[in-house]
Amino acid sequence: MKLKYDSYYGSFGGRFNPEILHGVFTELTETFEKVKADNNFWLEYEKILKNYSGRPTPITEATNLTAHFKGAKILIKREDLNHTGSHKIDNVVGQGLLAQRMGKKRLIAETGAGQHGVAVATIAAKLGFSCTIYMGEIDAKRQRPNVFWMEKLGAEVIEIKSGSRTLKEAINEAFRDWVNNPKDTHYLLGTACGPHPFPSLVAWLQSIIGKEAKRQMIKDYQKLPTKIIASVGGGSNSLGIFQEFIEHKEVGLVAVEAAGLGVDTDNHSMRLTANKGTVGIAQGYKTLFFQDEEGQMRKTHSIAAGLDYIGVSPILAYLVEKKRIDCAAISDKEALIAAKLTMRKEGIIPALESAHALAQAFKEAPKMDKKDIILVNLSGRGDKDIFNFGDLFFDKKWQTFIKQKAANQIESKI
Amino acid sequence: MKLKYDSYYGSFGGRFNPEILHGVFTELTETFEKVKADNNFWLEYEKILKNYSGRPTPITEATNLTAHFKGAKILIKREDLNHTGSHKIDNVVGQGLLAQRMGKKRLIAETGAGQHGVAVATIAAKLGFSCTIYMGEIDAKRQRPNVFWMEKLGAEVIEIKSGSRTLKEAINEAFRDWVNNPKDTHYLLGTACGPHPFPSLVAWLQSIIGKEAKRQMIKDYQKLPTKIIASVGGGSNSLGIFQEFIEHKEVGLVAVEAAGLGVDTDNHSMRLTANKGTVGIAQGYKTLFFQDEEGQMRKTHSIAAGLDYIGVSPILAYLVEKKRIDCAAISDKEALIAAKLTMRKEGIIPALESAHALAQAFKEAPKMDKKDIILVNLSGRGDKDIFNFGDLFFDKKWQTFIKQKAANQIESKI
Amino acid sequence: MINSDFLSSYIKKERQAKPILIMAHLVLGYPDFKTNHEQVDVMVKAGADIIEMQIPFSEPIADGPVIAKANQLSLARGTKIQDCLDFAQKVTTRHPKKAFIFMSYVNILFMRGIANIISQSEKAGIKGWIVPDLPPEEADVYLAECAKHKISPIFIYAPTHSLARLKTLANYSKGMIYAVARKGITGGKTNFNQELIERLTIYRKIAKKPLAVGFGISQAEDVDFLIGKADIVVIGSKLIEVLDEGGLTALDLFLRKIRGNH
Amino acid sequence: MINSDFLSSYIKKERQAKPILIMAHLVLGYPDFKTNHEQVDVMVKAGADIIEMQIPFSEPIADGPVIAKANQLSLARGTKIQDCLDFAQKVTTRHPKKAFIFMSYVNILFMRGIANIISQSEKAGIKGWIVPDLPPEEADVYLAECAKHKISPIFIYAPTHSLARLKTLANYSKGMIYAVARKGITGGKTNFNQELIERLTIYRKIAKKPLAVGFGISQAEDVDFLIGKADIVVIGSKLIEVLDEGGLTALDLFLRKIRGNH
Ligand SMILES: Cc1ncc(COP(=O)(O)O)c(C=O)c1O
Ligand SMILES: Cc1ncc(COP(=O)(O)O)c(C=O)c1O
Repeated sequence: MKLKYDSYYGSFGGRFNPEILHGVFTELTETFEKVKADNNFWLEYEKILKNYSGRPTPITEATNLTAHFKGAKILIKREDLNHTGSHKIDNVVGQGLLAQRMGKKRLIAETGAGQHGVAVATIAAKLGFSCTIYMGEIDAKRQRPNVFWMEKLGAEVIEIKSGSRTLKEAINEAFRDWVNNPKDTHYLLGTACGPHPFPSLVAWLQSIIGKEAKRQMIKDYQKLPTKIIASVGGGSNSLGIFQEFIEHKEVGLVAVEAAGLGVDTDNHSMRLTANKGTVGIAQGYKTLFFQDEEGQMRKTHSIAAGLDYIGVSPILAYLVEKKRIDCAAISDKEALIAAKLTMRKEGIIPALESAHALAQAFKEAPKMDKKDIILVNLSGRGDKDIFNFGDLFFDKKWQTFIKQKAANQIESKI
Repeated sequence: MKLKYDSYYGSFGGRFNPEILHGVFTELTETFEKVKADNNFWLEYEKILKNYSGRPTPITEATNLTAHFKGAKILIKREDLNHTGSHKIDNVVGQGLLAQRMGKKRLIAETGAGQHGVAVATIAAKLGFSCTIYMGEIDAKRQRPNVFWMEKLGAEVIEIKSGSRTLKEAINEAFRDWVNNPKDTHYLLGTACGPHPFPSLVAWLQSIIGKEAKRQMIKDYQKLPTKIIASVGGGSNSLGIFQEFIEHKEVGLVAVEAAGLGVDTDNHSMRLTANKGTVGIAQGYKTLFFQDEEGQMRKTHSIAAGLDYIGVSPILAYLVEKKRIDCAAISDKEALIAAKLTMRKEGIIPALESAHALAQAFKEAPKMDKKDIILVNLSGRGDKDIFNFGDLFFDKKWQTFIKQKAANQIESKI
Repeated sequence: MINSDFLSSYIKKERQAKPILIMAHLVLGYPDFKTNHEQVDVMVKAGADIIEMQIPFSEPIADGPVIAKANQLSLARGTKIQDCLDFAQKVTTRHPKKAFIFMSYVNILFMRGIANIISQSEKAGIKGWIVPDLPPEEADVYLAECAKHKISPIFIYAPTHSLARLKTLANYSKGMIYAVARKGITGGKTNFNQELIERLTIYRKIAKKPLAVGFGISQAEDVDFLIGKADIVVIGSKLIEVLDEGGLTALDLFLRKIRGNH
Repeated sequence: MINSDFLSSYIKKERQAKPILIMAHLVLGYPDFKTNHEQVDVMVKAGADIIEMQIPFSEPIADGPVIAKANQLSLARGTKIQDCLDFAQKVTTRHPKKAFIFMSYVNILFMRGIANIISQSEKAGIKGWIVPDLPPEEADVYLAECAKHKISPIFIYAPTHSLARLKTLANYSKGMIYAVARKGITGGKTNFNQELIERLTIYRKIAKKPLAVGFGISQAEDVDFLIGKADIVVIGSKLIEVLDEGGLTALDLFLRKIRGNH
């Protein structure tokens, strides 16, 4: 079972674009085909990630968590150590190079929580692109620190004040921008979703995670992991680590979705889990969506901004259908508890997204043998979540600090 | 000129402790001598840093900054990519292992800005120590996010409400704790200062930075840098990168202090710069201090919390005296401008400490030849400085965000 | 084939009497179905020739802010697909001389079942369908069902298209070709200029079908400009704005002003 | 050597009449020199035998909060080293029967010049010096200057010391040995218990010098406890607290209460 990086994966994927996007997608697909066949592209890609982002990221043995759960050995792939703090950097570096090959001068992107926006602004600065980030007004309000950094990195952040004023409005606006500037602009989509070739392109770029992990496992542990667990927003970090192991049937692959307030509530972001998502076509591609019986998208919820999404990578939908990947769901509360435990036991502050994968590992480890190995993909660091952690742990001192900051806003001395 | 990791470096260093500390320092010195002679210790140290912190950190070629300044090629050693975001992790991992060898069960530390406290709390969690961090009440107020993380990492943070309620009170309190618990506790000092063996110990541990850098320079550039530039708080990151090159006379070494509001004002943190610091003995060691003619310490200032210190590593004082290291001073304003430029040109958010080294590089690069290479030690990432950046850039949207956060503190849902 | 295409014949016939036809757009269930009835009545009386009825969708990626918001509000009021089909049945019966077409996004068809919704559309008197996010490459079933049920599948021309793409779309489109006047998405400002004239000339040559021009038409002058260059003008966002601001009376006035000129 | 040691002889002589001597501590310039004069007068009249005068330093790492704060406030008022020497000159002249010693941190001596400050101390009538952050290993010049100027260098015993260390310090210390009753730093609560008794017994054996016990003495009972086990009690933080709270009258009362019992 080898992925072909095609437009369809089984019945999932495709390209359902307004005609106006036909040209840009044709150009993008052709360039993708070209660089995929060009080994030099991959070498340049690896080199930048090495020298700029510190790849390969290490695998840390979570000795204390392993001892705590008394089961499988827990290993952690440390995507949090990447430049900008998550696996997102791979995709933006890769598409940045692609855009250079296409002779583009400008990168645009949508962003929800702001992580992808910061990554795009970063790579735009490094590779010399001008940069516009679209962000719903509500998201921009919630994620002011990220907006602040995007601007300081030189990006223009446009806040969308129409419609839902969240991610989907930002996507529409970004597409609108793209079709108005097809010559000089590349739209840098943030995950393995959307119309072909984005799912293939992003999955291919992120496959560097699994390639590294396989090499590291063989070198340091002389075997492959029993299970690999990763959280699923759009699917880029999970596919990133899974792909290299798909052919190795003996390796279990677990994709973890956000169960939000609970699997039995309506406030979640489950799509892969049986009976939660149904096949639909929206935002340009066919996959499992969290929608009603008439095809209207429903409101998702997760404590982790990056998991709070209506669709999912068609590649994941396919691999789950084929039963090559299992899926699981973790609630907000379980994720928070897992995050706390990981901080205390391993000194690692996980992103709330990644905490979902950890929580699933903590459920599975005690049931497994001590000879088994669970490899968790820790997709990002949790510093970015301080406002969430602070609010959610109901930390009194933190709240007082914020109040005082507000009271004493000082003027620039300079 | 090879460093001996001795108690004295020329006339600097020594150990001027209250008698009550005699025992703990004797034990620490003996253990340091032992592990220094034991190659396995260094191998274990390197292995943890590799698997836990992602060392070696890469060297990034700052192509855009190089083009901008039209002089020497500017390279950046990326200590910001370390776990917890700075070079501080090396020292805490190393001393953590040392404490294990001594059979200690508990780590204590002082912290000013909180970076060192977070690093110690992190390694305490990972290596299974209990942990107490002393912090002046004023510092704790200013650096609430770091206090928050220390606590979540499982450390007890004790806020000192007496005296100046800043770093020096915290140091006193930590020493007091240590002498009350000499058997089970190790005091993990954060920089290459203090009574012997701390300067030697910390410099030795941090020498890993320069060892890597030398290997990387030879492998990727087939030569050593013309100059290496690093910022100086206590001296650990600068000595960390300098040491390996001390014997290579052709490599210029520049230590950058904080000129604060300006070299001609009283609001700075200069000690190495001629006529700014004078030889004195305080806090247990002999070095250059920012003091008055009677030996009373003066008030230091820097926009960068980590550079705002009255003393400096005796090893640096010695090497500056011997003219092996040059020193320079960068003002708050110059550092901020350098930080901004580095974000825009390279997509890297430097810590304000590291921005001082960058600013110096930007002064020197245009005067140098295109064949020359400047290697800047980027000691840490700047995310931690968002409150400073936000205030100092006088960002209106950021300030509104903080006000709203204060207004809408929400209660925990869980 | 040509004989089975009601929409082509209808347009050809109407065009003999009028220099340009008007296709008026509304979002079903917005502001509510009662108003929709009156809206259609006004449109028909004021001289609209084709009524384009949009079945609302939660992710209207090809629509601008005005229509997107109408979609959102209609859904918030609980609009269902069946309501839209029932509504179509009523208005096509009430206005048998006019042509009605549906517009919606592919997921609405897909979730209902393409065969189901196309056959239901035919029964409801609908003559054509526009599905902006269904390119012909993905449209096998849709095209087959349209053919079976005498529904004209209408495809869209964009300013960014290559000649090859224009030809491909012409092959699949029935009844008319819907040309987007400007880059970008519905509801903004269009430049009615020389470049547009040249584009429309090329479209005509390639399409060999009635040409509808939409997106950004907001005043009588725009319509004037298009006479002789297109067969149909499509008015979308502007009609919703007019209705939102001035109600049915304003809508009537606006359409009459446009129609009255011709 | 023994003959040149004024402090030893003085203590030996005074101890013949008293079961234990009192060493009273003050921080020079705190609250101000005028009060310091009256403070010393009160101490002397109330029966203190040795006055320990601390020259303030900005980094008093061996002091607890009370004394540290007094250091800070004294410096904030502008206290200079010369003021302290001048003050010493006056009080030693005024109270020729008592012994006065200086206490400060090494940087004060170092920056003034060790030879300079030791000789000036001698001229000002000072008999001993305590420098808590100057261990004998770093003290060559200091020891030589003390010897030259008949100043007793006083070293400190800590509960954590090995026997070897106790011996080393005994070799260097003149006039007395200053024993820290509890771990930690000045000004907290000490347990006057069996462990302390054992420790003091060992100290006596090794030191073969008058033994002063300090840190944490806050009431007459503490002093009682030490009779027969030490030669001198040192009262530091407590005296500052008493002065801060009740002024010179309270200081007088407090000292008399302690002295009066014996
Ligand atoms: C840290 C982190 N992990 C996971 C995700 C989920 O996205 P994906 O499934 O594409 O990896 C995000 C998305 O923002 C993220 O920031
Ligand atoms: C990022 C960073 N750089 C530099 C310093 C200065 O310390 P040192 O001179 O010991 O490297 C600090 C201290 O906190 C720091 O956090």
